[in-house]
Amino acid sequence: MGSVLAAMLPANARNAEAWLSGGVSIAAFVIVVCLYPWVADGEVVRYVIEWLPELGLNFTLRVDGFAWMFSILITGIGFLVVLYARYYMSPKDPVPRFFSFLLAFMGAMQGMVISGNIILLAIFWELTSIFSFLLIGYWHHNAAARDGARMALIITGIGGLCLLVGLIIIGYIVGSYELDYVLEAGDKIRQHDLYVPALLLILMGALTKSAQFPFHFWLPNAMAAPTPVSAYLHSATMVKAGVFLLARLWPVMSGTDEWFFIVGLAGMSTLLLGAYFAIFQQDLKGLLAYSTISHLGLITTLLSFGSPLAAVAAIFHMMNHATFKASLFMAAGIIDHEAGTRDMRKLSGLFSFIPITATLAMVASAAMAGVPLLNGFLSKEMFFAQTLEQHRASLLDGVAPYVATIASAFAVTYSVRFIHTVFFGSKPEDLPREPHEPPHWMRLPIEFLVLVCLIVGIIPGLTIGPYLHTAVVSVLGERTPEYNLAIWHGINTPLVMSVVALACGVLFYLVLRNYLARGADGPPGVRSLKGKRIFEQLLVTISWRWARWMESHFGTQRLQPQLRLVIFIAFVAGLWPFYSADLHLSPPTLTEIDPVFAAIWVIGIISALGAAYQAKYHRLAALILMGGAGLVTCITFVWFSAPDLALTQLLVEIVTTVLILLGLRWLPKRIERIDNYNTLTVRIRRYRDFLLAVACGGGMAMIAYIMMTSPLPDTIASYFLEQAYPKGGGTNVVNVILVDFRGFDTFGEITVLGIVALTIFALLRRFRPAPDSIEIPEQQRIQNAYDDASANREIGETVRDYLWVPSVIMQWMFPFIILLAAYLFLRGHDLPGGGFAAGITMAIGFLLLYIAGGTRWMEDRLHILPMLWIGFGLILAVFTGMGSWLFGFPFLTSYFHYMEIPLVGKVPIATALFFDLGVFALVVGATALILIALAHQSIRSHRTRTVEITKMEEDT
Amino acid sequence: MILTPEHLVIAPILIPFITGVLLLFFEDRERRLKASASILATIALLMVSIELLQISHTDGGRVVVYLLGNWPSPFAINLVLDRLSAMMLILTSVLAIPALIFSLGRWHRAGLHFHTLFLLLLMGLNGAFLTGDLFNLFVFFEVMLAASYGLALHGSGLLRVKAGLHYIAINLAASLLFLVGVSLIYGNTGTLSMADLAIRIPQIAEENRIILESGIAILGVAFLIKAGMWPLGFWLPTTYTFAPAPVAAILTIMSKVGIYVLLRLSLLFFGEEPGISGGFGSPILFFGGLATIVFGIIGVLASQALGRLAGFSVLVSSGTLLAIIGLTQVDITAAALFYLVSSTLAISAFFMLIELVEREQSAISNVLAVTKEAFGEGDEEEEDEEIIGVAIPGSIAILGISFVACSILLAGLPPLSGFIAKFAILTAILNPEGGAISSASWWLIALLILSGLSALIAMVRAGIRTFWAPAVALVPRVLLIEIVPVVMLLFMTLALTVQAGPIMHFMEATAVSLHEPRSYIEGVLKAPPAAPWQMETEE
Amino acid sequence: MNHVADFPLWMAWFVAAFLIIGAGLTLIGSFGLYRLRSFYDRIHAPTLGTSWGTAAIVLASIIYFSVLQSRPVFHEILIGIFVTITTPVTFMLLGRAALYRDRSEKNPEVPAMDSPKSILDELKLMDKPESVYLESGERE
Amino acid sequence: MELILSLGIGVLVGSGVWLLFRPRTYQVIIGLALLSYAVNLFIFSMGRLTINAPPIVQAGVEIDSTTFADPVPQALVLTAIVIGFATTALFLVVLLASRGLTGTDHVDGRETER
Amino acid sequence: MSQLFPYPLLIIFLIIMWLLLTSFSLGQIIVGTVIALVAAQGMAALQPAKPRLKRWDLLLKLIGIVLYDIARSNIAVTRIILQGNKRKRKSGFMTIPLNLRDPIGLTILAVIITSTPGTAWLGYNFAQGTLLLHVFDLVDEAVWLDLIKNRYEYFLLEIFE
Amino acid sequence: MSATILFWAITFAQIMLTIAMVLALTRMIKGPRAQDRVLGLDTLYVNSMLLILVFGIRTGNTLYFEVSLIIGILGFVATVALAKFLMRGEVIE
Ligand code: NA
Ligand code: NA
Repeated sequence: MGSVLAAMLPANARNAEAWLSGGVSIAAFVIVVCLYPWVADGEVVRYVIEWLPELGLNFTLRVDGFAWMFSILITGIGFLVVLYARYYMSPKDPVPRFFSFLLAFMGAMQGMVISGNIILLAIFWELTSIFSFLLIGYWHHNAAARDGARMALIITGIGGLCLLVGLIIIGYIVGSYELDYVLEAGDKIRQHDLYVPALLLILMGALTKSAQFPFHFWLPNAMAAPTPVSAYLHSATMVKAGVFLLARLWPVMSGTDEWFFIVGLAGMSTLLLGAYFAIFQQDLKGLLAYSTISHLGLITTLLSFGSPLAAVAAIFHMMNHATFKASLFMAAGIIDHEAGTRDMRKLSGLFSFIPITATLAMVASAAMAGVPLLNGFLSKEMFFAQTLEQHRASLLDGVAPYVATIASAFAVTYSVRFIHTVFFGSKPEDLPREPHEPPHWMRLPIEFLVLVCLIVGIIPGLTIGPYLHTAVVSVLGERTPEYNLAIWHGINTPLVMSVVALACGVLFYLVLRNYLARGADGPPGVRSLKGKRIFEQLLVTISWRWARWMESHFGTQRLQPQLRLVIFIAFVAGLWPFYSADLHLSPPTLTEIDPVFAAIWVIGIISALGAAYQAKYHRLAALILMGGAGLVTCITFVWFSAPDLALTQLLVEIVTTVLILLGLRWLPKRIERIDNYNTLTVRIRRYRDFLLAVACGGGMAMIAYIMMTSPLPDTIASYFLEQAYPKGGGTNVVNVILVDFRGFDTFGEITVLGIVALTIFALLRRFRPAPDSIEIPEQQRIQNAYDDASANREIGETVRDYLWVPSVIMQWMFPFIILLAAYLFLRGHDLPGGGFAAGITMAIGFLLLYIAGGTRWMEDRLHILPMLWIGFGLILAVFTGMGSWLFGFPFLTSYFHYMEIPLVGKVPIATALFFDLGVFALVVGATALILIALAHQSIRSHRTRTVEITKMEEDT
Repeated sequence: MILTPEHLVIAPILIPFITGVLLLFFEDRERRLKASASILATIALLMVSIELLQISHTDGGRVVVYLLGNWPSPFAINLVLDRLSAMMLILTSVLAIPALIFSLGRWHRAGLHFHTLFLLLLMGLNGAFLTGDLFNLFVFFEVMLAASYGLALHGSGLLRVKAGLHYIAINLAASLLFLVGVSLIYGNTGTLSMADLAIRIPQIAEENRIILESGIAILGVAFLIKAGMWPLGFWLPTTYTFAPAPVAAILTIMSKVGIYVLLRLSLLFFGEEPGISGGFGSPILFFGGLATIVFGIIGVLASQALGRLAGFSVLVSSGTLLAIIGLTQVDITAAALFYLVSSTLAISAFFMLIELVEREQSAISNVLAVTKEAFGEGDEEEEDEEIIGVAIPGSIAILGISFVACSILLAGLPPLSGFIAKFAILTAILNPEGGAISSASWWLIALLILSGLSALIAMVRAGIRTFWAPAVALVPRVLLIEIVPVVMLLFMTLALTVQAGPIMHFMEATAVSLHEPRSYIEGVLKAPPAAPWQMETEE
Repeated sequence: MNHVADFPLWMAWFVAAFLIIGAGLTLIGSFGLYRLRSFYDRIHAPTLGTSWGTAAIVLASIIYFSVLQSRPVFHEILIGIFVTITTPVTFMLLGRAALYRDRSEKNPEVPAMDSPKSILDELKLMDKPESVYLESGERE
Repeated sequence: MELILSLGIGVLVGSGVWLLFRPRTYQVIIGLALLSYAVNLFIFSMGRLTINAPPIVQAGVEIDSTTFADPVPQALVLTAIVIGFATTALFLVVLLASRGLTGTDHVDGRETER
Repeated sequence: MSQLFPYPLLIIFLIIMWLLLTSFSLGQIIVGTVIALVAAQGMAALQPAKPRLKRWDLLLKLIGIVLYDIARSNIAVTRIILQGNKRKRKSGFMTIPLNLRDPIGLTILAVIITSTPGTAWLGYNFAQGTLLLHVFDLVDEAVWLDLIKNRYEYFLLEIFE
Repeated sequence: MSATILFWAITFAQIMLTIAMVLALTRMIKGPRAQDRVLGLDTLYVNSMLLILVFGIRTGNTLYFEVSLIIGILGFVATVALAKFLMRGEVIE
């Protein structure tokens, strides 16, 4: 069995491919045939591999009579189609792909029919959808093929997904996904609450797959596929999957009102409409497609009845339809191939050109029309008989015989039309090609199939009888009814119906003949109402227009609304717990209010508000005011016993200010009175933002207040305080936490700083200033122009005068700043300070030199090599951490020891100090890198400008 | 040197870190060296992760705790290895190797320090998966984010910078929320260790509970932003679209970090104790997840560019996971873990594939063009060794097959792992522990089906447009090392399918231990520090 | 303030006096900054704080901690020294910048540049309206 | 004091949030800076307010941990300050890059009407 | 030796600063010296002009004078500020030609002038050697000219040139 | 007695310094020119430095000294940068 699946080996040569495919399918066929002895005994051949036992999904293959019968159809007709395709496909086509898809499809179909696990069945089901998509879209340069393939996939895909859910529900009801168990649990399923949803979902799958109304429209459009594909997909396989499933689950699902009404309604309407539409098709394959739909409707209708005899008829008709429809498609393919067109308005009188093919086609279409002595007749008779039965005592039951007869008449009409138009009548004019008989090997499959039609039609009992019985028994089990496959049942109502249908059908044709010869494609009245177009428009509307509309209304790509949402949701989330419960608060523990501190926060608040107010038009003012707020923050840290924080805050504050100033140079000028538009919407938006801002501020203030005034829980801090000195070797607990207790945080933090520096550096390498800020700043232009215009001055003298004296001080500050950094670093472990503060201090020292002397001056003297500082810092930190491994301790375990150094005395040597040194180096490097990289942009733009000026001069 | 297996726990953090930092000492033009070093590092990472997985899976699930600095719990920052973290580690390295290989095609030359940033991103991810400390989690989030900023902006260019600006702005806001949340939790409980929190949160005094919940909710918002929950995730598709393909491929796991944390913390903090805070926030996760799926579906359908489509697929995946976490049910969690792995692999492969497919026609090549004309000094390196993509015979076929595979994965169709994941989720939802299937579950089922459908429609549309519609067959110039990673990832999903049984077994075990965090908590709190120093170092 | 219980009284007076003097000078300086009308006048005022204002408070601190810790504590002097050294840098740079800005706007209250007189007029004419923003206040 | 500080935090948050919603990148960066002050203060305040008790212990003296300010939030704030500095710097450079490439300082890289 | 101790005076200052910051102990002297040497190396990299002090005694005297002057002008400016608009006061700019050229000398002059309330150093023209001053209370230009030229510049010229 | 004297002197000094800070802030807010704001910020820095120094005296704690020292040594850097920006339009040339 596995070989069927594994056969997907694409090769290059056309013949080799065909041989390979043919070989594979015939091998599969033989294997299937060989299984018959077991199957015939009513045994079930099983093959199980455990796959996902937790979820009940196993790779279970299971062949019973029904599956066997289908396997025969799949492999047998598959082989014939391969044979046919070998001659059909043009030598220019990339056939390896074709055959590999075809084989894969065959494998999937085969897998589906022999799945012993309903989930596995669903898997193969979806696979058939996917491969049929690829097959239908095989000629993808053709737009019709693309559309048809897409439609087929989407419709059957929807169905497949629904089917999966339905099957999972079945599995839930039954408690197993194994088909054997499922088939035994019919009553349980039908009585379960979830029966209806499951049924609906499964029917969604089955009806879409077998192109039942109202999902039928994909099938005609799938005719854009190469004819072998159509022959295969629409006779024996793809569309049969749906009815296969209905039959497979028939024992467990059928027999309820829901089943009857849904399936029956779908089946009968499909039967009738399909036949009706088929009459009015001008495309040969279109006619066959609608007839397929109609026949599938017939099978579905049969299955809907829920009576065992009807099921027998359904199964029988599945087989019959497969044979005659496959042969008809192939015949149509030959006609198309030979005549170069499939338009029935152009075709006529082909009998004289291709007599053998014509004869074969005639026999096959007679079978399709249900002419006696052919297999189609037999199953149709059974169908008629069943429609006469009352199943559910309803209107649907009542109309069934009439529907059946009318549809049957239509079937006769389109069959006659097919034959008459194409093969008889005047000689064809303006055909693209001169038709003649195809190679014999290409015709052979048709001959074989037609032969089967004939034999089965004449001696059903001897030929198909036992096999049909095996299949029927495996589906119906004990409910297998008595039935008789004889041709002649005497003159009874079904026969009368047949006769009426035949007669009416011919009559219809005669009436419609002229209209059809001239008419447009499609049935009158509803021609404009094409399923395809409706579907396409629906799809475009829902999946494109609505989706785009909704995306733009429920989503945004602008930053401000996103930030608003983030903040708003955070606000709601933060306050939600307050809303949903009563607030019990412990009595606040307050510290005495200090008016000085209050006044300081008045400063802080005004600064913050001022910064917020000024940030648009007075950037510098906003920056300065932000500095004020930062300073107040720093004082707050001092006030509440956090000298380390105050230090760090202050240093960062300074660097940030300079940093933003460095950036400010590249921002556009903003002039208040020009762009201060003030429309109503703008005001409303501002108002809303203001409210949200106030609300957030209020919320945070409230939470902060509650927290600060509630008692502190028992925290991990007491451990740190107690152990900082004895075990951490430092008295500054904050620093010991940073480099030891929670040194790992610091390790990550310096990594962040390093990464950011690298990113900034990389980004600025690609920096391109906006055209309006590429020029040197106006001040410099004016000053240079002034220098230039003055007789006794050189360009640049103004700036030299400006910096001459201050730069002396700034330079001489440098060693003192180095010393300060060293001081902060060395005392960090015991007193406020530490690697970070020291590093920033050092970086500020460098910065000051840059400001004082300019980039060139500085870099002629001192090359800072920030990248090495960064690398060194990080490596030192990590190696210090790893040092503890040498002694078998975890990463970052610190060690400290008091070392007696002559003259100096006891000096604590803590490994944490090395770690901190790493922090120091990293911070120096990263901060310097960021500042320098930004500062360098000015020089770069000078250079670019010079280049541009030179270019301009050269041009003129 | 005494290195016990326990030390292996920190290796996933240190290996990429050390390699990345050492690479800083070399000029950027020494690409061969940098590339081989980082590939070796990721391979080592994969091997270590596999070893860690085995460790975590022995004896019915071990919790290995690594006490940094050898301080006792709960004072030390601890790294915790359990099945879930081990699984995430493996997933990270499994994604990293192909992404890295892919980048060797061209991206690692598009800017400075690619390999270092990439490795440090891995460090951040691994750290986030391993850490058992809430604030340390913040730190690793920042490491990860900082590196991702760098990588998302890698190569610069107009669109990328615009998207990067939004990405950074929103994540900065999220980081602030993270800090607020963590500090509120600390202020109420006095601890930062997750395990210790799991003990302390149920015991919190009534009057502090509200404000604690407020903190947790704010923290949750921060994670939801990372996970991309609607309406907090609009940044995600844009960012992922414009990030360089290998970066987008590795970023797919970043959205999963938010999910990971939500999963871990929600079950740790509220899972077992059905007390007052029990089930806190689950409905929000659930319905938020549903909304995210809906929005993802809409976006998938509305996307014309493949990159955006992939970005919205990330949202669908996130939404599904969020909704499932909101259901808090063991076997659904197991299915969700499977889905997480599968969808991450699939989308990752898809991002790389997109670039190959679109290379000839699309905006991404324009982005590259923009970067090429970058101005100023030191651009000489851009000009060296122009690698010309070779139109390998059959490359289009491989791309086509890969595209089909991606479509199948995203739509959740068989035979690849997307189907198994979807099937597992559906089975779990339809077999609830309590018996009856809630109406909410039906919504989720419907959306799952719809999401598969929309992926199908969108992918078919896009695939037809890309592969079938062009009059002249497009033969993208791709390098072998760019196709191989895609195929590798797709094979991984195939392997997931074939090995679904054992893998699902592992996921079940993981889910069970997640839902019963006692062993995690005890493992952390009872972890003994190594013997004190004096024993070995006293002279 | 328990730690100062046995602080010598006359020392306390010293400290208090220096504190008041220093803070008072600083306050006056800031008041001048607030009140004086032109920038060039205002730039003089804060020097009260940076000179004797700082010096007095530093002295107060030195005395106070020396007494408190019963040993000479001098490190505050560094603050005084560095403030003295660095303040001129800021004031020089800021004053010159202000002068430039006033000159470029032809503020009549500041001395014009030495020569040539007309250069700035020409520059003004040359410069497009964009230099308007300079007059509106800030270079931003 | 608690009241004052929480008011201060509230105003910082309000100003920061307001700026965060503004369309100019410069406003956003100032807003982020103000917000990070606020958040740093907020984290810090989680250790409650303690005057004149810096967590600096005396070597070799038995410690009564209740007499010191909580060092943990302080350590957390230090980390947060550093990370905040790093990300502010990064944001600044990205906004400059965006300004350079798009020509505008609007957060969306283009001027929106309305 | 001069490479190791490039700026002896600076090194001494640095060591003193270190000791002030830490404590006066032998250990700290050693540590401080090491750090000062490193810092001085940093300074040496900048290649500044080496100051040459000729008259130590005058420097100390100058400091004394300046401290006194600053105190005096503190009072003066305080008075002006507190008096408000009651008193007629004229502030203004004045240009002073200088003979002093030594950068350190000029710097010290700048520090003196700026630290003294009432005078502000606004600009220095290197080519012409003129100093632009803003004086808070410019009643008599000659007084100020005299103060700068004969009191401060004189000393500085003596000390440095 | 000395405690009282010191207490009042310190309180008074602190209040004066705070008022001084408010005045400096007023200058920062009012401007009118950028240089005025910068001058205000610089003054604010110095005033805070003194305030912290006084706070140190009040608490008898030397641990806050470094903060003042840092303002004393490095506080001018921001102002210098601002001033240079005003003069040259660029902080580092
Ligand atoms: Na000249
Ligand atoms: Na002065």
